[in-house]
Amino acid sequence: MTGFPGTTGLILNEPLLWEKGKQGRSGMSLPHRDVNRAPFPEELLGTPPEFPDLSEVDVVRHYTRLSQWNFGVDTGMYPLGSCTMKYNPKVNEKLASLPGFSKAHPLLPHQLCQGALALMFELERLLAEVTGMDAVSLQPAAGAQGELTGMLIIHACHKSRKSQRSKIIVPDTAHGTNPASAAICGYRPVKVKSNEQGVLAAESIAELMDEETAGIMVTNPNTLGLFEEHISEISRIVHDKGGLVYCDGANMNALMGIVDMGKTGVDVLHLNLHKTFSGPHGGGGPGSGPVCVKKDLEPFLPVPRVMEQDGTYLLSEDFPESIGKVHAFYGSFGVSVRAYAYILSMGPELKTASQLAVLNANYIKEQLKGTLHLEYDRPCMHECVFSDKLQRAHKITTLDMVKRLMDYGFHPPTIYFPLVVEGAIMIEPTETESKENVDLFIDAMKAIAEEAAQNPELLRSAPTRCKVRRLDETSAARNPCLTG
Amino acid sequence: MTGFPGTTGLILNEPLLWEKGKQGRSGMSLPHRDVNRAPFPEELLGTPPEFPDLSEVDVVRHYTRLSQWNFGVDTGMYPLGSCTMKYNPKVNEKLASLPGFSKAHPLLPHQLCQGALALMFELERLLAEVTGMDAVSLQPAAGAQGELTGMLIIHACHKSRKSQRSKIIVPDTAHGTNPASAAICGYRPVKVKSNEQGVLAAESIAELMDEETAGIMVTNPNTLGLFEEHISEISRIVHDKGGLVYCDGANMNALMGIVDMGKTGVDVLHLNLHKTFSGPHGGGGPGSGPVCVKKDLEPFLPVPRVMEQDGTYLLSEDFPESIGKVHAFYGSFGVSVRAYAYILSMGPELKTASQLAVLNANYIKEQLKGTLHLEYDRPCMHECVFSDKLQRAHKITTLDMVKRLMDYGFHPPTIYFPLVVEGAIMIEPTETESKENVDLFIDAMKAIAEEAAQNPELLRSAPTRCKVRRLDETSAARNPCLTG
Amino acid sequence: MRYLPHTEEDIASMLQAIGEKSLEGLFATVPDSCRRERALELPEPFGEFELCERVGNLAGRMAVSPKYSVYLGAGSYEHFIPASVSYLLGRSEFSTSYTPYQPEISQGTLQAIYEYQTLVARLLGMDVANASLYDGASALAEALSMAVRVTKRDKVAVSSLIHPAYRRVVQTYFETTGHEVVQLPYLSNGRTDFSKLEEIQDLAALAVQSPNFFGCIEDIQTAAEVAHQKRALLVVTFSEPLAYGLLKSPGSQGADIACGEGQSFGVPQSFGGPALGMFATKMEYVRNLPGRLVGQTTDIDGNRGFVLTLATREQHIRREKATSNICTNNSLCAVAAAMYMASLGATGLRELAALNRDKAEYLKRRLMETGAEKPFEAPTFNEFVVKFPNSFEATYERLLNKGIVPGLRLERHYPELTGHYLLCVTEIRTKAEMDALVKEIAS
Amino acid sequence: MRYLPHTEEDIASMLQAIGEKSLEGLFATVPDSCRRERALELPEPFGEFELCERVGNLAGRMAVSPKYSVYLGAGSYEHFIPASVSYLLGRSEFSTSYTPYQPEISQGTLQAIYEYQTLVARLLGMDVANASLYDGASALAEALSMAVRVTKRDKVAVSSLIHPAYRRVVQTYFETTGHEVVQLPYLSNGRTDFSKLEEIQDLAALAVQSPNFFGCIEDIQTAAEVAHQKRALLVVTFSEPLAYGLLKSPGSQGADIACGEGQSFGVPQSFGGPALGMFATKMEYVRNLPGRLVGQTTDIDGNRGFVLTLATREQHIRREKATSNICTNNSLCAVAAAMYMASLGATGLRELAALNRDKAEYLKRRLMETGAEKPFEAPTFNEFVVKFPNSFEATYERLLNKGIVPGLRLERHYPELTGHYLLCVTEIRTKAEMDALVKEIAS
Ligand SMILES: Cc1ncc(COP(=O)(O)O)c(C=O)c1O
Ligand SMILES: Cc1ncc(COP(=O)(O)O)c(C=O)c1O
Repeated sequence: MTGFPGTTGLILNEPLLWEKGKQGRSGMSLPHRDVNRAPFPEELLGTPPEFPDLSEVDVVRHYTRLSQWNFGVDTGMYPLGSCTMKYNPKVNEKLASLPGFSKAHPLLPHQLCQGALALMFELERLLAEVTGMDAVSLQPAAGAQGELTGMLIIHACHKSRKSQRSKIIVPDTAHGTNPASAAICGYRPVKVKSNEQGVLAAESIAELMDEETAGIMVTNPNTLGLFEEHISEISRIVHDKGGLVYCDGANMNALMGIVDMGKTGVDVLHLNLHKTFSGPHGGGGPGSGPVCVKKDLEPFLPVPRVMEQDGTYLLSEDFPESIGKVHAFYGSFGVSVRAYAYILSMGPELKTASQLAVLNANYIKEQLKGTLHLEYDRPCMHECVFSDKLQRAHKITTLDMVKRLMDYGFHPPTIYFPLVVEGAIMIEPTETESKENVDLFIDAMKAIAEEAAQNPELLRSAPTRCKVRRLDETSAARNPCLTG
Repeated sequence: MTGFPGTTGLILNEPLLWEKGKQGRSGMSLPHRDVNRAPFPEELLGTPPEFPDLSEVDVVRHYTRLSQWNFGVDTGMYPLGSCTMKYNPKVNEKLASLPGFSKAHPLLPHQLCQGALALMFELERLLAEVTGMDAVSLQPAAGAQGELTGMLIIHACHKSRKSQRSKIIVPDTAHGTNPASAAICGYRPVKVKSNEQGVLAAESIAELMDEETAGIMVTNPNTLGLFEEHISEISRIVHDKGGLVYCDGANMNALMGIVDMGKTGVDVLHLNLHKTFSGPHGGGGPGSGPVCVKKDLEPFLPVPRVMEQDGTYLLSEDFPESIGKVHAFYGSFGVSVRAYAYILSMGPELKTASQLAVLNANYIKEQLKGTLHLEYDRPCMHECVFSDKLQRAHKITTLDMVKRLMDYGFHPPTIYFPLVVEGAIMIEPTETESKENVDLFIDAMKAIAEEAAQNPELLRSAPTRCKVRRLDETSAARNPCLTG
Repeated sequence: MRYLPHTEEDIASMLQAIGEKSLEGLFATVPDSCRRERALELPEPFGEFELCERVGNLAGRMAVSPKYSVYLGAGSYEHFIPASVSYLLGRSEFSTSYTPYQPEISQGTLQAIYEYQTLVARLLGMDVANASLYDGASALAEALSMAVRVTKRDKVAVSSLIHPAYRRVVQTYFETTGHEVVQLPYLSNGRTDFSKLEEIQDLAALAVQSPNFFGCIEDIQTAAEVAHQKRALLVVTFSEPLAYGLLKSPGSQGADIACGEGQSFGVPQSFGGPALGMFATKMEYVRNLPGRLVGQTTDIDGNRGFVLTLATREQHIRREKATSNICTNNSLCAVAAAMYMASLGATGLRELAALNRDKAEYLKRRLMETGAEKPFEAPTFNEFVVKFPNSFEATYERLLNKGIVPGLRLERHYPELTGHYLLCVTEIRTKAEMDALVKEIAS
Repeated sequence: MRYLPHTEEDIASMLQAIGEKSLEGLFATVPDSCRRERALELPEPFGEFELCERVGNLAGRMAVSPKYSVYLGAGSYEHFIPASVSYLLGRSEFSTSYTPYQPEISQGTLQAIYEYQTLVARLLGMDVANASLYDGASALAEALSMAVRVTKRDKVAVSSLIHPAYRRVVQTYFETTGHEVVQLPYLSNGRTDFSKLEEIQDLAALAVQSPNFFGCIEDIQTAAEVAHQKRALLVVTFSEPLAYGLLKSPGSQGADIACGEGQSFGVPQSFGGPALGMFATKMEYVRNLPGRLVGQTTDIDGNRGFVLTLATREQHIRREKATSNICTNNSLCAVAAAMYMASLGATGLRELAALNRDKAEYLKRRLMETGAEKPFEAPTFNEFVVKFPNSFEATYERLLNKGIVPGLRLERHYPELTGHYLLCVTEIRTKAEMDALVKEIAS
């Protein structure tokens, strides 16, 4: 295992917050009290919650220690499939935290918040250019909410056409959020299988598409990392039956500057700014999931919308057909600032980013096939999906292999997704990993496959280098302990 | 070893900078070139130095990984004697990096830098108040330069009095910088022994002090953590012989709000803003070592000095007797900002800080004496000094014990200093360690003393939890490899 | 380009290993019909220096303190965030990691979220809190959907004193579901009128906000009785959780679900987002809870550790039958809130809440002296409604030009309330600022 | 107080363990004669909010870009620092640790400094560099003292085109030593005149700065010949190390010691400090080197690691016989410089240096068009001297009011140079800014 980044070193234990602290300590100072105490109605007064009192150094050490138990993109390669864990530029953090943005109240009179409105307006135009769509709303707070927003737009569109539809076609490769989002607006997802190439066959859509069906949700590239080659044909079929095409654009990192989503027949698309456009993932969020639509769906976009009137920017509610609001204000503005900074930093090189993301993925695919079973042996886009088929002989599972990968100093790929591949190992390197890193990762996977054959126990007992060993998730779910 | 903070976890190996990278990569962008290339004389043009070309993510990961091999005050208790490793408030970092300060040119016309001049002026007044001295210069860049400045002031004072003196009295307990600083300005340090109480006896000074002697350098509290009780008497003796008293005030953290350095007879004093006044130690610096003097030595202070004239602040060079400059500009202004912020945050509570620093030190002294040999069993100030005398029976040295302490999750104390205590272990907890932390540290030392008796090999082979095991310092010095 | 590490040689040798001649070749599976006709029309790449200039100029065109005194609340609150919290949150081990699917390598995030869940549950007096939702508005929508699931009924009653935007988001989420949303009017004292509930059958949930949109503190006790009489769940929502540093917790007064906006706790206002959807409920409903949950467990050596748990509620397992479609949540905002609550402590929380209330009361009193009226009698926390004389329209514009934003016009949201303004005062508004405002208004 | 964790009970129980009744009692060994007569007269403690306001106001009263265009160099240079460097440097494992006396627990600092030493040695073309000194001025003083030690001679010759402040610090350090400091005049082309050296005997060192204080690039080759003829060491100093992205390195031209100011490499100007004293020399002199050194070694398992080494030169071992009194150095500034050099790389360094030079040449040319004169012919890097017509005095004041600081008056430092100004142009000055300056001057 020498030559790989993983090793062990001194880290510090740290109890839970309320296992430390003493009443009367203080971790922050309050502004000076310059007014008298006002009487407060007895009957409304509660007992203070049981928060521990800590000093500032207690708090700083607590979270400094916790941070060192975490692995982030800044720590090393994080090839978590479908999540586009690319490098998050530091300057974007600096810009998002400029007081003019971070301290801005969302309800400022428009003449007092021109900077933020201009940024939102410009970002919408930039995203339209990158996707090939016509109009954009930044309001959805993450991809899943973008999907819901898109579904509601489709629903509103059908309604405006006086057409009642109850179903929506969702491929078996779709991300779980797709059917979940469709369900929220009352659509019954109809599952369609991908063909032996791992993509949707036009025929299978033709069979399912009817006047009862609102449309289809395609992810393109799909979650097998494959481009839906027949998308144009499929769109035609769906449109012919009066349906609409929704595209889950979470994987846009493969296609920037190459594919025109509009041309593929997509009517509604969502983007994940926290993936394709370098927003940091924050240990689970926040994200941002703008929806992009073709002209004829623009009236249905969420309100308010940012408008420009001879140099002045305004927020307008004046869209009677709008689906309404999905966020209290305008979505994750702070993430929009980062995406805006990222797009301006990259410019036309966004295309290069996509090309290199796809290069890295295909390179890994070629180097590891044979070592790991490759379910669909064809050119992939930004990610490639293997399985543990070859390792089952040694009673080694995908889980065992990725736990071992931690000891080698890499974050595991996405596992057991997409569901169509049994024991899936979904690897998305992204463009910000150098060839050296990618080669090290490949060598690690090969070494692990070797260990699986020679010394499988190494894998089953992995990880050994992390702060904790393998955790008991079953009993965690059986008798949940969710608060301390 | 359970119950102690030290444990192990995943950290990442990282090669040397030039072991990675590829020509043509770039870790930062340059401002846009908006002018033409100008011809550059061939004969002056060199070949570019062999720097590696790295991408931004390479650089970020390199230093993120390196940082995780380090132990700082934010990681845990750092009782490094004589260094006052107290908590460094985060707000001070924020304030020091305000563009108005961090981007300020030192030669701005005075009307364009009033903010910085006002801060320096006010800080000098605040330090004068805390020490009881009359005038202050912030110019010395660290404690040792403060000492040199002080010695030069003393030298200049004697010269102005037409008195030629060649010697200076320096106690055996003095920090190494004291004799070194004295030597630079041509003084021959005359060593004086402390008495069996670990402090200077007036008699021994009386014996040595003569008209050949420029004065004395006392550290108070001294490096044994003891207050020089006879300082007033000693000052009188020195003054009577026309000498001057220099006080190394690096240990001022014990005395704020309690002792008036002026009253003790001190003529010149230096402070370490990076210790007493919470400046972060930066892995070795930068520091700041202001000199404080009594009125009659003010004319000799370094120039320029900050002056106030009806509300406007100026820099004045108009001090003909000044020793001149010790820094290209005004010293570590950035550290001054932090000290200023710290003093304003603490206000009169600086006294409480000193009381609690002394409380922590005496508490450790009482709890550990018996476990470790306490050289001078009397009330200490901000630190206490033990030795490995009791452990020698087991062939265990101070070094062995502190290496083991790392595995327990603490930074070692200062060791083998002061030189007057053989195998010294010099512990300065500072006031920002809670009783819980101090108790844990005490338990760790007791456990280690126990191990020294029961299982000495554990100590000799320590540390085992750090990224590297015990390092070979001898061969490092014998065949130095200082560049890669 | 500094974000793209590949050199020409790297690309060449990787292409060779793949057996492709060019980068374009990698996209053979993309039909021409799908390709862009023209290259991306984007500005040339900005260097970091020019980028900071450009974005800095935009940020410079925003009205923020200290240059401006903004008395706006209404769902976004200007509270002081200590430098320690911003620093810790910026440590990239927190910010550049993702959902802790692999617990052994994510214990930092997991313990931090477990602690967040615990502090939120304690603050709201509930059994369990989730790992965060997007914001207060979607949290309320999720709460009402959950109540529908739990009670298997399809009507929800919503106080008209719940933040207008939250109610609109509920409308949007419910639009296509066929579930009915009934709005409850408000009383002259600035609290919700529950009487209308009488005639409603099959009620799944009653939702009230406290402090409500007028800043008034609702009578949760009564709301609970009314709701439980009808065997409906009581959902208590909020936009200013700091109020619970003083007020009785929703849980202690019978709430079944407590949810709302957590931005006040260490999350920058950031023009409205990212925000923090707080969501807490009783243990009996935990399997109907939307969003992620962190639970405590042990590793094979018996050491304490934390994992994501009860995932069978979630979309990646349950797909269309999931309790919610949420995947990415607002984790980093939750960690910020935990850091902030940890820094405050119980003692600090109580005192900070009192300071907000007392400063607001001070301004309220001073404004009354200028002839403004206090239309609603119910006690308030750090926001309150004031009716200004008609002449105020002009004053409002004058104040804007002086760098003061004297609250929010209510008429847009409540047409009957002409001349009514909602003002907010937090701990960072000084007496001096407030006196200046009063002086301006009086003049 | 948030920085003081002790509660009343903590204090009580600790005092009891010690056997003291009160905190005051702990100071029994302090005689009354030494005690303060009155309590500290300091303002009441500022909360963080008020502190930020107070210090923020001071920072607001400073002339910095982008609001001001400052054409000052003269030892402090405005270079763009990428956010990545500031972020990394702010990680508290670097900033809150101290001198790595205990190597096993300090490998981060040690490897970073080892890399710094290597990059500096490569930049300057020397064998070895130390871990940093305070600033360029004290670095020069240390260099000359070292030359005295090495050569056992006591005269040093110093070019009058070395930064005036550096020369004054040398004076201060040498004042009491009895060593003689000879100043060398300058030639009409803006370079040092070495002729005066002829008559000097027992020369320990010749010191020249390149680029010198006039921005002119010195003839190091010749300086080396002259110095070595006299068996003296050549000390090459600098205030703008970026120049060595273009220039031949001091080492390649015969320098025995190269030292100066490293602030240009990622260290904020910060009103002059903390700065970064760079110091490099030949291996043969390493045991005479001032300051700390990090060396590579192995641990007992044979793994690579780094330690402080050759400590026998230093004050804590050698006391009065040490090569220097330095203890705390400017380590974090050295790490900043390493991060900055690593981010630039060889390619970026060359291009950045060229950009500085080319922008400076542009302004120089444009100023000549306005009738200003170029008194010195020698080639320059990013600083140059200009003689303005007498009318310029007024213009200077006008420009200040317009937010432009058009360089440094040289008269104060060189009385003969009335009307002469030293201007600096770095990569962050745009053509537009320079054109505006020229326009203003011409008008
Ligand atoms: C393909 C795909 N679709 C949708 C989503 C949901 O996006 P989010 O997590 O931002 O809600 C994801 C992210 O996990 C995804 O990978
Ligand atoms: C007692 C004492 N004096 C002087 C010094 C020297 O101060 P500095 O390291 O800032 O030069 C120190 C610091 O190590 C010290 O502890």
